[in-house]
Amino acid sequence: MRKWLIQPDFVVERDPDRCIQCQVCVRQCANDVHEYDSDEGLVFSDSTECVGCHRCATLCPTNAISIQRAHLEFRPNANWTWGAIRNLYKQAETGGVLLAGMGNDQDFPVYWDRLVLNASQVTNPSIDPLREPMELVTYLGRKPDRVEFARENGSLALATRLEMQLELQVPVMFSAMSYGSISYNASLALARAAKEAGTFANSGEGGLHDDFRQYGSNMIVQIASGRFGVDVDYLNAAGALEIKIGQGAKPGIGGHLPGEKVDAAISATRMIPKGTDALSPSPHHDIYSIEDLRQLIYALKEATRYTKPVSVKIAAVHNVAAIASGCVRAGADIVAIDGFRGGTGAAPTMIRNNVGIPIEFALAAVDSRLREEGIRNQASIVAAGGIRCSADVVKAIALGADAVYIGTAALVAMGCHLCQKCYTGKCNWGIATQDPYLTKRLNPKVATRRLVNLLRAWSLEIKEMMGGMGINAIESLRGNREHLRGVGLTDRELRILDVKAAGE
Amino acid sequence: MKRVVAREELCIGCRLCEIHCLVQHSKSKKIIKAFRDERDSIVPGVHVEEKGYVSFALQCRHCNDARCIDACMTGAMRRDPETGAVLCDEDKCVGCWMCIMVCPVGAIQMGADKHVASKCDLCIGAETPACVANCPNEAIVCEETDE
Amino acid sequence: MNRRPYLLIGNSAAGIGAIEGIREKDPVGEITVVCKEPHHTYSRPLISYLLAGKVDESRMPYRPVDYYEKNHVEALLGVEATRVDLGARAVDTSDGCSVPFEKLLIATGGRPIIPRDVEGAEAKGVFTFTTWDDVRRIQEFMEENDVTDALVVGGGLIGLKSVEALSALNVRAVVVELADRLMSVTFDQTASNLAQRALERAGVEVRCGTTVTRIERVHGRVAGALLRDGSKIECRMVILAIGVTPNIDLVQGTEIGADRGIVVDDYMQTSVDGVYAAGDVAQAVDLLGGEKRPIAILPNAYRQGRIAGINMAGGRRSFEGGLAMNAVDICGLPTISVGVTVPNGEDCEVLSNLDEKAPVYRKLVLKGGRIIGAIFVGEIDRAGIVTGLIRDKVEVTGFKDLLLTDGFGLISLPADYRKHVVSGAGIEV
Amino acid sequence: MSRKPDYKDISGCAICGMMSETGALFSGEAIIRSISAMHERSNGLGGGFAAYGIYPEHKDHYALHVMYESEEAKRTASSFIARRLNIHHEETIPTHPIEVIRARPILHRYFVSVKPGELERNYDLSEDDIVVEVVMGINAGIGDAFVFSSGKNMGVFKGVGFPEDIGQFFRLEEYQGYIWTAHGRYPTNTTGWWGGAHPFGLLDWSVVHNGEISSYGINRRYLANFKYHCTLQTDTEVITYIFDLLIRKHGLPMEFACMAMAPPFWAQIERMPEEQREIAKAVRIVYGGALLNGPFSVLVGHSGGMIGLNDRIKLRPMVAARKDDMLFVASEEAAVREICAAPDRLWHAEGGVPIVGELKEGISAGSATPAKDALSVKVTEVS
Repeated sequence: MRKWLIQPDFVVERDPDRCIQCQVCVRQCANDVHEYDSDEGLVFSDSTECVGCHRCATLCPTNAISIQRAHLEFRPNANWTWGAIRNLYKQAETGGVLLAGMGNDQDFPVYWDRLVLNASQVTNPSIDPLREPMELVTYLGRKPDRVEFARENGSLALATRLEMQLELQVPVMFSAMSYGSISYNASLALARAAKEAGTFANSGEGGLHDDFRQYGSNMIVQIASGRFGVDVDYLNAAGALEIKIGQGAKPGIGGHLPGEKVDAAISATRMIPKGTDALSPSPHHDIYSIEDLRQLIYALKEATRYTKPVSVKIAAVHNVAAIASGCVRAGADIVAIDGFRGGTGAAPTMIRNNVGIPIEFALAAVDSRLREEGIRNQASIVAAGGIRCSADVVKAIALGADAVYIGTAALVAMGCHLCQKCYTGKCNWGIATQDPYLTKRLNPKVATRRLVNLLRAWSLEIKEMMGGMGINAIESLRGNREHLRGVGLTDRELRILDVKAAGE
Repeated sequence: MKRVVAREELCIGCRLCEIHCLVQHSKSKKIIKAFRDERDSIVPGVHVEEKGYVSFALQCRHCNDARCIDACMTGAMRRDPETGAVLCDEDKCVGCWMCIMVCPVGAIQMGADKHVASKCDLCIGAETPACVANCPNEAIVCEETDE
Repeated sequence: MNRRPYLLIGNSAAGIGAIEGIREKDPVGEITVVCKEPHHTYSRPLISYLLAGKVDESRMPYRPVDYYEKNHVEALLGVEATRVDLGARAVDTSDGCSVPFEKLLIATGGRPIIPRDVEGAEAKGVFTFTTWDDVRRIQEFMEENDVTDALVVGGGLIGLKSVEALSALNVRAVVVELADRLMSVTFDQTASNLAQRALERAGVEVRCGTTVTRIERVHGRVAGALLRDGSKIECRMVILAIGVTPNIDLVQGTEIGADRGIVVDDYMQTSVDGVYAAGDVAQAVDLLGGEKRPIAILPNAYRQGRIAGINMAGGRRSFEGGLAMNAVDICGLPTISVGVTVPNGEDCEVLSNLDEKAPVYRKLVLKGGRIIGAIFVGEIDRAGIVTGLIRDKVEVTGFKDLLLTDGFGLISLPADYRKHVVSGAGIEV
Repeated sequence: MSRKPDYKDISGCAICGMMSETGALFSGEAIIRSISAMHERSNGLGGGFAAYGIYPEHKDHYALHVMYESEEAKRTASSFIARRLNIHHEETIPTHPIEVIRARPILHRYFVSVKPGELERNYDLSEDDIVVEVVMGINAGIGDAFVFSSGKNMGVFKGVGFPEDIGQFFRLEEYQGYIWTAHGRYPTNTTGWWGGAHPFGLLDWSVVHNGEISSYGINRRYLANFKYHCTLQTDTEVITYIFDLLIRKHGLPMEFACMAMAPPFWAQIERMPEEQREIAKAVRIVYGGALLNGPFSVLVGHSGGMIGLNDRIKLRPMVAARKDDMLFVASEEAAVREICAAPDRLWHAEGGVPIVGELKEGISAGSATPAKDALSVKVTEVS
């Protein structure tokens, strides 16, 4: 059936003076927007299927292509917006749930942008990170409240044995993105970059391809509700384990990797038959309560002989502080909180756009809550969901995060253009696809380099910002909300963030 | 010497290498002009082969044991002593096609005018061959070899 | 007199190949070249282009003019080697000298075959066509005698290239070929027909299945020719291009073993230690058949010379065997033929396609799942890949359907082989 | 107290301190001279001293120095104190009228001990803990009252003014102590408030400090995990609590407590021998919240000695000197030379390396006779 009420999202414009009919665009568009007419000797474009991914425009050697938002305007209506109307058309035609990729794209306030950072002036010196050491090393994991010493043969010896900690050279890790939701090359690049940069990549719930096990010491492997790819070797191959309870993009919702993406390699990695849908249930069916979670945490610790920190990842929902506290008390060494901007390969649009809370509030609430309860040392906090730049990282750490996860930012570093069509499997950038035509487009070496560059650049910026504050060790920034001020926030928001207003 | 290495697992079949090869060997070296004026008079030295999702850019391998040099009856095909590149002197070539006959990778073509052989010259003089510099996926890379 | 480390007899592709082979291994050892012809090394196949006026003399050199100097070669040009004295390990030369050697290469090439049963072949205006001097003689004769029509005897490579040159000079030319078709050794009937058509389009008359029996003379000059079929040809000049035979005079009566050519082993060494032979004079192993036979083609000559040179200088490189092949542009029609182009047994399989109009003709001869011969006419761009498959004796059964398709290329080959070929010189794909 | 600040206090400072490691007692005259040599480092908005060994007659009782803005506050606080503590003696802190010292609060001191019943009721708390709870209860809960000293046999004396004036005001030349520290303040953003002057004291900890701790926000929140409520918005308060937490509560040896506050860089830790590395790593990992970042030089006094510590990249000045049994630490060399013209050794403190003065083992305060020439001042022999 022709989708006759749905107009194109974009208009592809081709400058005839610049187009050399080289057909690069034709060859690069997986949506068949461009076509070469050999009779005419000309390339034509049909915008109907254009997703605005810019692949053609980016590769066009003469910059002949530009992509605009469709000009078709509805009568202005603050309530019945263009998007709302389109969704209705779509649903009227398909009768299905609206799907979307990536994170919440709605016009909610971005609280990072309403927080500003401090810098030293006169009364104390800023520190030049190019001349002085500037330390970003971060340890994630459960820490005792105190270090105890014993006297041995007249000298002091350490009596406290620290539990296993993850050592991060930069407090930025790659979020859970499964092999399956993203391509082999993308997964490989994330793992390699994590190793090269001294941080961690998260396997997501897709298991761990044999090729990636060599990067295991820089990987966090997920145990999600589908338990894909989980066996004892999987657990032991990793640096840390993460029980995925929820995801910011779709709290309360499971996952679904369609069977057509489950090729031989993915089937082997996920330990499911080739061609079958990989369905992750909404809840873990062995976790219906916090005490069930504790059992799983300790089952995992037993399985790995207490050598790996166990993280619990939860979506930022209304009661996140209490939930996080429960996780810590259940034995989580790390609590990862995924805010409502967190990305996904596919989520029901309504869920993605309407469920969950901003990470800024969730993070502030969790950190404060754990401190109030005197258990902040017992677990590290990882903030995720919408971290876009190094300043966001600094703000997150100042709010109380030990480290952050980046997903979308990492994908963008690899080339993602946020067209939000991950769920179609036709990612023109070779990231969220298993189509061999497309996966080749991501050179893992290039992607690795770009990711490492990103972390390097952010490290330099974080160091500059810290130096400006007169801080030379990241632990002095962590939870240091004195270095944050709010701009344009209500008293209540300030109170929840426990941040003073600018000028205070 | 410099070698151009093509990685088929990374070639995305965009053919930008061919396009930029043509531009590099055009008079103006300006892409729009080159395509307008010289598209039919230049045969790119690099050629993308495609079959299904496999593709790769192929150009002269500048073989150590270059059969085209053996076969060249005029001495037009020669190895540049400085770069080690196998070059075809178009002033000497008479278009006997011996080189085409013996090139095991099929990397030598008849020139656009069908009078002389045309092949990759590693963009002698340029810092990086155009195909390498313009491959968006680094599927064509330049490597230095000991030889 | 000092013993010369390397003495090379012959200054063409094989001799030059030897110089370059020696220099790969030994940058300094003195090399002496002796050659009957007085010219700087020149491209022999270019003589037809020179005659046609498509190239001038400045383009004749096969290697740059400072080549000998740069490679520390003493070139004794216009000096003929007259005798090899194996006892003294020296070569006597026409200027009365004797040049002692450590290692000797005989690359005396081929000699045009003069048919014995042609009456009047001694007439003025009858030429062979293998050397630069032949061109000069022909040009001189044509100028003096205002030649407007000519007969070319032999429809092989030399014959066709000479007739092409003549027609480029607006000489009305007739070519006669004893066999039933042109290029009978390397072409099949279809390819011959296409070649004939190209020649005829250029104004050349082709007469197959016959030959010349008598050359008519007036005052000792060519005045016409009588063919075996009784017809007469008006012509003022005759070029005999029946073929070449290895020029083995020098080794006759020596210990150096010769058959049709000088017999060499896999290292291009003759039966005598330290004495090598290469090029058209050599009788080396045939890649496909495995027997030893002379293959008078330039790529072979250069390669054999180079391998001989490497081995003379202490290296150890073997010759993988000669492969008969030729690339000829016949009046603008590019052609390539490789190996066995006409099935030589019942177990052969032929794949071909033909577009008469274009014309494009491709043909492969397969035996035992391997390609043993190929013809390309009209479109030749990826022919070398097939040559490679023949040379490497690659089993092609699995992809033979692709061999003659338009998109044929390396990509059509099995990944392993493709990568092997591309990485042949230590390159990773 | 109405002027307890609710924003971060920032000030530049002069600090100095001196101790006899043999426990010899000497008067406050020397420390006043020493701090006044650095007059230019203060701006008259705060000065103070801590002295150890000054209350031998009450040495088993906590000496609470309290300032009041009103008589009502004094009444409220006194009864608050009396609820959990026995008051053995109380009096107005003797002062000497000085013209430049104005708007002084009511200054009062109590010598107290914990009521036995309190200890029984709070079996998980020590005497010290209960005293701290009382102090925090007053400071956080009673507006116009502020406890500024709470140790045994020691006292903090401070106020708004130049330190030499404050010293005179409190008649310090009349006290005999074996450790003296002093502070001259240069606040940049608060008008003087007596409680905001330094040293800051808790139990027998006294801290004088020069610098600005850029990690303040997290240090403070870290301390909140352990029920320390910072009311003063000063770095000194935070440093005091950290010392109290690490040493008194967690029992860390002094060197590791100092390591927690000014730890070696990771790169340095990597180069340490294994055992030491493990310790340093554990200390850094566990005590990240106690790391003091930013410029500081700090002098901490306690009954057992005196510690000077610089931030790990040494962004503030600190010199130390020894002469016989005397240890001197000061922001500037002049302050040392003023009172000890020819020290045996004088050196600049290294970043992160503590300068430790310890009362010699087996020696209790005042039991020894100080070397006569250790100080170029008059040393009063113990009577």
